[in-house]
Amino acid sequence: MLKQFLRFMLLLGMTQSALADLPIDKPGRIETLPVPYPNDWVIVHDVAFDHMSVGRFMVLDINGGDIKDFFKGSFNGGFIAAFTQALKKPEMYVLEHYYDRGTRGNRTDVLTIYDRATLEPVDEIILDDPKLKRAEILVSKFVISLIDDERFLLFYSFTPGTFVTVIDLEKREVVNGVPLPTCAGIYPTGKRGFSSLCGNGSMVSFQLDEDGQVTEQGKIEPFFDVDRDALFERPAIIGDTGYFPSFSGAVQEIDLSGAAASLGEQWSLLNDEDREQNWRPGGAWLAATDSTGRLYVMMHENGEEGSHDYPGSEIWVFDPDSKTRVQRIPLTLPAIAFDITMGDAPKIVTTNIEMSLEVYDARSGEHLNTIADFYHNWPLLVYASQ
Amino acid sequence: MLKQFLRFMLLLGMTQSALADLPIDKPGRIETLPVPYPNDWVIVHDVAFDHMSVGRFMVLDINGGDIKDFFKGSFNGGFIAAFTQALKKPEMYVLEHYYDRGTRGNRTDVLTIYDRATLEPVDEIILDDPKLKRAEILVSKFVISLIDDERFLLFYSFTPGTFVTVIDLEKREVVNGVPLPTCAGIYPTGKRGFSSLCGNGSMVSFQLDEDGQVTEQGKIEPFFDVDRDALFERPAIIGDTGYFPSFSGAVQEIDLSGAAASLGEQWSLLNDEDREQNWRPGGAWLAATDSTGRLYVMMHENGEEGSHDYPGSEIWVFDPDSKTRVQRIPLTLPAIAFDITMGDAPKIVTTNIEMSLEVYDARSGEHLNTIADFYHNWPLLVYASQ
Amino acid sequence: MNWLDNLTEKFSRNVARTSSRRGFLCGLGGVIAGGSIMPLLPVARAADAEQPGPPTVDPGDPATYEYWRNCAIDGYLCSCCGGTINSCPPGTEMSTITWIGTCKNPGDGKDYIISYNDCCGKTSCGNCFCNRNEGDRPTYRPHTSNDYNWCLGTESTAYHCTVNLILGVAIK
Amino acid sequence: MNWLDNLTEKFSRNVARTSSRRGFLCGLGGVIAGGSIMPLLPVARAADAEQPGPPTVDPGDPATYEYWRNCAIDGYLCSCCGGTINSCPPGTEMSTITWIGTCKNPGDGKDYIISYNDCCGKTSCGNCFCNRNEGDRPTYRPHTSNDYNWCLGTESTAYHCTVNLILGVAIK
Repeated sequence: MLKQFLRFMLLLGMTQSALADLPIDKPGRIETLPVPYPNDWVIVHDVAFDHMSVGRFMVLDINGGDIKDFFKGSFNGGFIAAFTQALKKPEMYVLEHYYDRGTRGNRTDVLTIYDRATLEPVDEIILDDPKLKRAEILVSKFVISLIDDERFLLFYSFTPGTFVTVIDLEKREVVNGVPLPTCAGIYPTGKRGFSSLCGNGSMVSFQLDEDGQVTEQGKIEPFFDVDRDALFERPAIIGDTGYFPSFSGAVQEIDLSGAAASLGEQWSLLNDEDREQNWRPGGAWLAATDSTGRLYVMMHENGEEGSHDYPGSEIWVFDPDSKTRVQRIPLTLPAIAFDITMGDAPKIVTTNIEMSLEVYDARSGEHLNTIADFYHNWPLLVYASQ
Repeated sequence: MLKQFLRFMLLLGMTQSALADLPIDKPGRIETLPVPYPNDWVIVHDVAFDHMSVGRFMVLDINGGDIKDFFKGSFNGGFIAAFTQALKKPEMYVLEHYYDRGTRGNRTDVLTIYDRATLEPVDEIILDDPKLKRAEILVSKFVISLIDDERFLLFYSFTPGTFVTVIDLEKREVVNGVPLPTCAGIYPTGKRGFSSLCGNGSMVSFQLDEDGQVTEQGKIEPFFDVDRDALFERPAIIGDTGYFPSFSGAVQEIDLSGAAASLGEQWSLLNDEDREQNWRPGGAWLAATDSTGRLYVMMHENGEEGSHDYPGSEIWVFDPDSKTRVQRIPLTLPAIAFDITMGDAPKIVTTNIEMSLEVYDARSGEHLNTIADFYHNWPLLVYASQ
Repeated sequence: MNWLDNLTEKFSRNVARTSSRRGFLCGLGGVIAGGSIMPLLPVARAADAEQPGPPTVDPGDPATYEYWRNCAIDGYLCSCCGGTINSCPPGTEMSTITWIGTCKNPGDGKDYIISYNDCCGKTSCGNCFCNRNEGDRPTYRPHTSNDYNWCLGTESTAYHCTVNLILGVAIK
Repeated sequence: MNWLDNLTEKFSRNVARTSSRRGFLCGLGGVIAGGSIMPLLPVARAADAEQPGPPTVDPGDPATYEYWRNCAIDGYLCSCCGGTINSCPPGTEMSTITWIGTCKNPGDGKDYIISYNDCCGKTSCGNCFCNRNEGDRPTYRPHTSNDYNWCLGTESTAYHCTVNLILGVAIK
């Protein structure tokens, strides 16, 4: 820095004529992004709760020092869009809709396909079946899922009839609408299928054929009490096992490897002291995993009926094999959602209650960075970039 | 209050069975607004600068104590819409456009006509001439004007060719596009005409016939130096006279009563002391009048080149007949725009630099109210409701 | 809609960070612990009314977070948007398909079934965001889940604000 | 675009109200009086470059309000949006029709003609809003007026952010 400054003073000392004119800039230059994105990039959904017709997804480098370092680009998503991304091809999917007069007029539902490098929409699939309109749910990543090696994209439809719509991404068209009983959530299951949790505390499973038609169905009879201790519909899926936290702090394992889901073990996130202090899981996105398969759950103290959305003050880390807590990570500010980056140096990225992002080392729990200045945005859900 | 409280305690003392059930609520009730709006209502344009596709207009009672008292309703405006309102019929006009994919795709330009009582769009006029696309200008009320007893609506088009588009509101269609030299602003002039300021410091005028076609043109040869002391294109129009402040603090009167505009007197807003302190007019909306025809101009100290948009710390009030300042109104917080309500008890409503509104008695200058809590909005321009 | 009750935090970082994280400011009301049922502004409606019959009580300010009928609300209160506790703002349309909560009226001690109806067709109101989740359940039981956009059966599904209607007294 | 430089005020009411009202915070940079030309982060580009010929100087941080090329900017700086001082963020389109400013480079003392090109087609970037108006004139002289949305000649006119390009040295 000093060296630079001395050089600069030296230059100032020259006569002006000794300095060449700055070069003329070429117009029309547009940036592109490296593919795959580095491990430390995340995609953050700005839901724009007060301008829902024009939400967006921001591509951020969590190592950034200030906004010009961390902001890599953005792409739009209309009306609480749903988002998922392929890992085997450079495509990202935004399930959204538009009205031809902003918030009124004729509605067009569309799956927009973005290129990861250019952040341009490269294709769209029009979704015009009125009974298959997507559910607008603010914070569930499991309203949309890729299955069958990323060939089929499934999304949850709610009109309020309930369906899972099946899109064949190769054919770029809707090939099926699977009617659900009163259920929600799309958890990839077996070779080419999915499971959903249901309102009576049961779970249903479906396997599809190569045309997206249902070939097999399965069911787990009611196994939890929605009134007394509901399961969150937002599990962490580690390998083929879904870890579904309950409102009170239990974890229900569900094996998703077979043609139909099957019940695994149930265990508790809490010890006696935790129970005394009424620790509970909660938040907009409250469970995640990392490349080593640990289970992370966001927790708050003094839980009670209705506290399942409360911000979490800590993230607890569990070894799912031994079903023991291996770490407690206190958060600098309570958070409403988080995700964990992939790779050998995983990092926790939270959305805190000030709608800033915070970055923690997932191993040590150390606070690494705060990404703020989202003045007019709602950066609600964090997605690891791969 | 005490009486109410005693009654309440009495009721609590009754057995529960002595209290009747609260009545069942009827679904489907929608509020409507009184027409004409009271004098103390204003319409505020939330330009939504960071979500431009979905700006809106808020109808507010400036006497409100908190948000539930002052917020009367809202209607949308896409992409820095332009707004004007009829006084003789309950219509409000929003000049806007939409893309069928939010911020991309096919564009539709439209003049949307809202009913004042229901805040519903009751009609729209599609504007599909590509050379007459409206100018998107953030803060000029004079990009749109009603003339001929509210029969014709004119708006400024910029592609970057410059036109004034003429809409016949009775026929609900575009009837003309008047080509302009490099000029802007639409100031109603004479029986059925308008004038515009031009880039060379001149002014042009046009009269239209009953079909919206040009019948007469006039011109004021260059009368000011745009580089040395530009006139703001945002005058206060009092009676048939436009009062155009200049960047340095002069006022140019322009007579708009005839078929063509003609030059009036030029005078200064400043005395020697003001000049020493470098007082200048400035702001997003900096001039207005009231029912008694006084001229209000928003002023800032220590002006300089480029300060014409600076927030104003005072509003100065002038008697345009004697061309003398009759009052200085210091603002509680510097403001970027203001308007004045009509009627016998005019009030100044400012948009301050915190994007809250403040209300002052226009006679005494007394600060009356602050209307805040526009968390995610840009309530930039204030319109008196009539 | 859900989890968005932290907005005011963002704009009031100078407010003591030690204040309750559970209940968040709503409109101009204060932060109230979720369990509180003491009415702040007791209003004995029937006592002022003229019809005969036994009186009713409905304590509290509908434009606040803590008002009893808001026990499972999740969105902008229409009372702050040009509507009222049970009517939509001008130019919007009331959804006929809703989620349901059960809220205790601290005035008469009775549990009421409350229908939360969204008002639809204009961009978000933006005022008085409130989120309370007593009795809220996940999306697999839709009729008690406030995470959905319930602007359904309306011409436009664009969400503006939420009213709450009494459907009746809950049967224990 | 114009007059919107007060946003940060809204979110920092605890910041001393006595600070300059003239220049407003932009991104993470500080408030600088309009007239200041002292570079904060001197960067002598050519001194580090390898090409022969006389050196050039371009002092300052392009992502700040006070950077010299921003003397007539009005909008979001693309440097904070995934672009750079002279390139648009991914997936946007650069407008070919622009407004023009004349800005003095404090490093070489020369006046440069700067073209402010809007990047278009996505919703507003929202980061690093800057508004400076040196040489800005009203809308009746469009080519020096930053009050227009200059997303013109592009597929979509939706405004996202603004870059600034050197067109050449101004002839005195």
